[in-house]
Amino acid sequence: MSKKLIYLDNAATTKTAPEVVEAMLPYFTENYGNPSSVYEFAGISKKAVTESREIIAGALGADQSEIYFTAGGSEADNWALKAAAEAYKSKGRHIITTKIEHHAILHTCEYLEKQGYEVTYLDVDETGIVKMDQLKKAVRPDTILISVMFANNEIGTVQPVKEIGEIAKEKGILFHTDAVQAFGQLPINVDEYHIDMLSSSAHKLNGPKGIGFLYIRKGVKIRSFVHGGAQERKRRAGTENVPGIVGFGAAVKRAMETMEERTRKEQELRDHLIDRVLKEVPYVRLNGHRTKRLPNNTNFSFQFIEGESLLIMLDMEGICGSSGSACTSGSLDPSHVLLAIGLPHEIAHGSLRLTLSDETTMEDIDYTVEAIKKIVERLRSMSPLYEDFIKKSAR
Amino acid sequence: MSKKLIYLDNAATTKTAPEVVEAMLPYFTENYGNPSSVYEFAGISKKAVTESREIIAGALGADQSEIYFTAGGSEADNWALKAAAEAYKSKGRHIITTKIEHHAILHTCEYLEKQGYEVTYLDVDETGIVKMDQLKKAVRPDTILISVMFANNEIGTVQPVKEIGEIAKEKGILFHTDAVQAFGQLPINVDEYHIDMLSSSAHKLNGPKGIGFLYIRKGVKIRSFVHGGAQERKRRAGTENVPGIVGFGAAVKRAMETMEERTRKEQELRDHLIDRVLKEVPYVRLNGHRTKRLPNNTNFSFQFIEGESLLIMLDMEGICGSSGSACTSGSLDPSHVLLAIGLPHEIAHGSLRLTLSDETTMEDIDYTVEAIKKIVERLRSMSPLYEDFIKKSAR
Amino acid sequence: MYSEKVMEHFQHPRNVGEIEDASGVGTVGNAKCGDIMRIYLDIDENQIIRDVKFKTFGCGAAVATSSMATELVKGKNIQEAMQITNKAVMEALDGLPPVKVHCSLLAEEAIHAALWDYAEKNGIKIEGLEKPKSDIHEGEEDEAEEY
Amino acid sequence: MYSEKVMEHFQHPRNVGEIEDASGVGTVGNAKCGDIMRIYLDIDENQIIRDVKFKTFGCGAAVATSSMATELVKGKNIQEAMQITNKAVMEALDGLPPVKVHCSLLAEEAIHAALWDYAEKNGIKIEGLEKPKSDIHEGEEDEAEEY
Ligand SMILES: Cc1ncc(COP(=O)(O)O)c(C=O)c1O
Ligand SMILES: Cc1ncc(COP(=O)(O)O)c(C=O)c1O
Repeated sequence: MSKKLIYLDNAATTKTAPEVVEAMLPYFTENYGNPSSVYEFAGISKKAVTESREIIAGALGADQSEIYFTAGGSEADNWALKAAAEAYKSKGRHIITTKIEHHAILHTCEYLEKQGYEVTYLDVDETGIVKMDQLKKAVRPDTILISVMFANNEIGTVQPVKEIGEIAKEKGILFHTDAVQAFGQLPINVDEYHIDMLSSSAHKLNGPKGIGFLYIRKGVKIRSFVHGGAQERKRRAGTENVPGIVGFGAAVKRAMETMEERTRKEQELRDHLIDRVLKEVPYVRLNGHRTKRLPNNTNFSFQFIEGESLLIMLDMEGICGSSGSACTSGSLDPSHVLLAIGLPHEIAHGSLRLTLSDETTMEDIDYTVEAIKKIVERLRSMSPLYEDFIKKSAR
Repeated sequence: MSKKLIYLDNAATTKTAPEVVEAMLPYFTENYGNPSSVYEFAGISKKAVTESREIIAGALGADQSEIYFTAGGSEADNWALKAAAEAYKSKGRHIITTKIEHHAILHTCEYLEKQGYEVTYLDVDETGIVKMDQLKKAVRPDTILISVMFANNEIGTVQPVKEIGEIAKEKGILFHTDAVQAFGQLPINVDEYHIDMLSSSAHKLNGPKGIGFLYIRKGVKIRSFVHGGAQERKRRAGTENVPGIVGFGAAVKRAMETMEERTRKEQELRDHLIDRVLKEVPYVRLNGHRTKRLPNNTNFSFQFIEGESLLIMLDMEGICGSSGSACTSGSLDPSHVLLAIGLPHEIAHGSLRLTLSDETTMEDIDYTVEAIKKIVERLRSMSPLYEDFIKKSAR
Repeated sequence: MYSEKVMEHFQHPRNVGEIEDASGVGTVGNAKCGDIMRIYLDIDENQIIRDVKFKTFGCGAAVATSSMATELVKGKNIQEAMQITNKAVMEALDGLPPVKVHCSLLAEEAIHAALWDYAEKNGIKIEGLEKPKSDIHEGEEDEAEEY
Repeated sequence: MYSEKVMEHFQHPRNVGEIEDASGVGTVGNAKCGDIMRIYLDIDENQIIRDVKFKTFGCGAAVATSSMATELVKGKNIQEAMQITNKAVMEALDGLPPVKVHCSLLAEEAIHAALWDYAEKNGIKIEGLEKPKSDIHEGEEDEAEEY
């Protein structure tokens, strides 16, 4: 493929940064020892794992003993919810979450419902912000866990995490946040935000795929999700993915060092993209909050056209985007997030998410806007919905 | 570290083969797309994942749709047991396994016992082979699952998997085998052996850490273990670890191509090591079966001395070995496997596992034997048990 | 994901457009589900489909199946057009991913709906043709919604 | 895993060996648990520990704590030797991993057991010394087992 590639799907996954791969490489063929082994050679692996843990803990204001590596964000989410539900069931069986969580949370909640737990799914307003009054009312004596994502993967809306944390703390309820999209893009301090558990996944911040972590505050009693060997302080079995962990550490270091500069630049390009699309394309809306959104996220709905066609045509121009979450592409239903912010089905179908990286340029954005304009026009010219709309307007 | 390194702990983990790393590299910084995405760029990742799945399925005589990638052997074991237990609980709540399984199985069984399942732990004979008459007697109408490892990670004993599979099939019971140590070392065909589920982990066969798979025979109804996105035919959520999967495929390809030649050579060196140690070191025994053992496994017990001291001293000579399983080193108890084959505690404490790779040479083995002789003598000269034994013999 | 044939028809769809005063028009699908197809037929006095056009709101497969379906019916008489099943459309496109099979069904239905409209307008009965089930008008209120 | 000091004492343990006709011998620990320490004391008529030797079956930490404990008691009188706690041994070794703390306790006990033996042989009573609890003889049957 020598054709131009403009990758604007960084919420689905990111390029592993070359320096991250560089950091990982010695742990494949050279320092390949199992960190649990006794000999000195394995000590190199163990030290590397500890260093990564410290980098990550430092980025969150946590202690390194509170970071537990997993295979990714989904495992971290599953672990947090299932294990907390089990550990605290003598206190109660009620869990509070939102309608716009990732499927790793929602489907886990559905599973827990089948196991006899009760789940309240909070509504969000039209910008995707959780309704705080509903949250306060939802709290019951048997509520054991509140799980609200830090920032949404589709529409980028950032939640009032600190306020939620304060409510949870005041009521003595565990607070978990899925920070898979936020960690590395927004500053997070687990103490300041009263977070008891936090999920993250390396591949969303230029780290490798297949490695994540769950932060578990000291004192939170929680059982293992993967039983077996004594790794991760006996809480998560399995030979440590040493290169993955090292890569995650390197990615977090990089993300923390570049955060200010990087997100400032991304935000500028993001706003340029939003402004141009809203100005130059008719019958379009921006999904999510205008300012309380991830610095690299845009999400539009183009009326009268369908998202997949739009994606394929953008692809033909070398532009990678997504319609809803990549993970949900197995399904035909429009995104549950877009429905939750009140979009009618057929408008939800016409959504496009473009998520930037630090490699995105102004040229890329302008090229993309031109492509969108052309494609949207073309698809509308083929759309019976647009035909009806124009004829009706003409009447 | 410029000192000599003789790595004889290949049952704990292996060196990732350079060609495996080579195969993985393009999927970090170049073809980093999320396989679930729509655009062509992501199709490269998807294709790579499919190719790996096909290689692995081919190696087992399975269909590619029956291979589900996980984060490793532990997750595969947890998934197989927990999900089968849940899926088949209307039929019964009895599970049969052995006393010498890996902790990923044993601790999962303990967890299931707390959830109301009943588990029979079969005895093994003094060579580590499961007692087939006991197995037959253990089967009950409410037995839903038999889980017996293909080959043991400590003493290398290979089980009569085919016979076990036949019993399971005849009785209509699911048969799972933990093949983490066997896959890539022994030929396995899931149909011939009547295997319904099989666990494997890449880093045991010169693949990367942090990736494994569970084979699930078509028709076995089993729920998800990690809930969320629609990956892995909706059975295992989480963005695919593309480089890991590609590396696993490359490692399996390599293992299958080299199996005959490699294991023949390893077996030769293994037998040389066993013969010399048994002949030249007094008060020693070989643990496991003399012939029905993994081609690269040796496991000795040296009377009157303790394993960790032995390991550290070997380490000082540049030799990496293990005493029991690396994963169990968090514990002070002697290995449950060595106790199960009937060793008294203090003799189990004096065990040494040396597991070879295709890079091991005859020189390495001879050097190791000389080191063992010297170290065992030295430790015995410091041992009050040896002192007592000698004094008693002199009487 | 898609075959080359599907991609080719998606990129260069045949017979896109409208026919003014068409002999028959059929619209099927539902905006809620993300697929709407509209087929215009121009049928001469010998019941030959002289011309056909379509408009489609939907995914790549929906556009490609519409395009292929119009190709298949063009120049056929209405009895022949009735024989064109979703399977024929799929085969002509070298297959569709399983989740997209419903698109080909929609294409078959759209042709039937247009033929039904033609039959009704002309007061004739076409052998084997039933009144189309799916209907666009369910979704119309939402469409008009302002936001 | 271990501090440099521990590794140094493990690699070059001080005072390994036996003392024939020792003034006191103490053996503690249990082969089943994987740790046995035996301490030999040579105590002169002024109750000064003139010489000390040890033998240990156990892990790196067990060997190192035995070695360090013998270093600490050598040349001391028995009252001073009584003051040497497992904490003192650990500190002198720059610490031990949490799972290995019991080794330092064993070293303390071994000294006490040897002093008890000395006291019994000489019919004296040492202030603060209690009869040692742990005992090797429980494990002896297994040891002798043939295989
Ligand atoms: C037999 C056996 N099962 C399961 C495992 C667990 O595999 P992993 O550590 O890759 O999760 C291992 C290795 O540690 C093993 O040897
Ligand atoms: C908000 C959120 N949570 C969880 C996940 C799951 O992470 P992973 O795919 O790494 O398991 C994702 C990404 O897919 C996400 O965006």
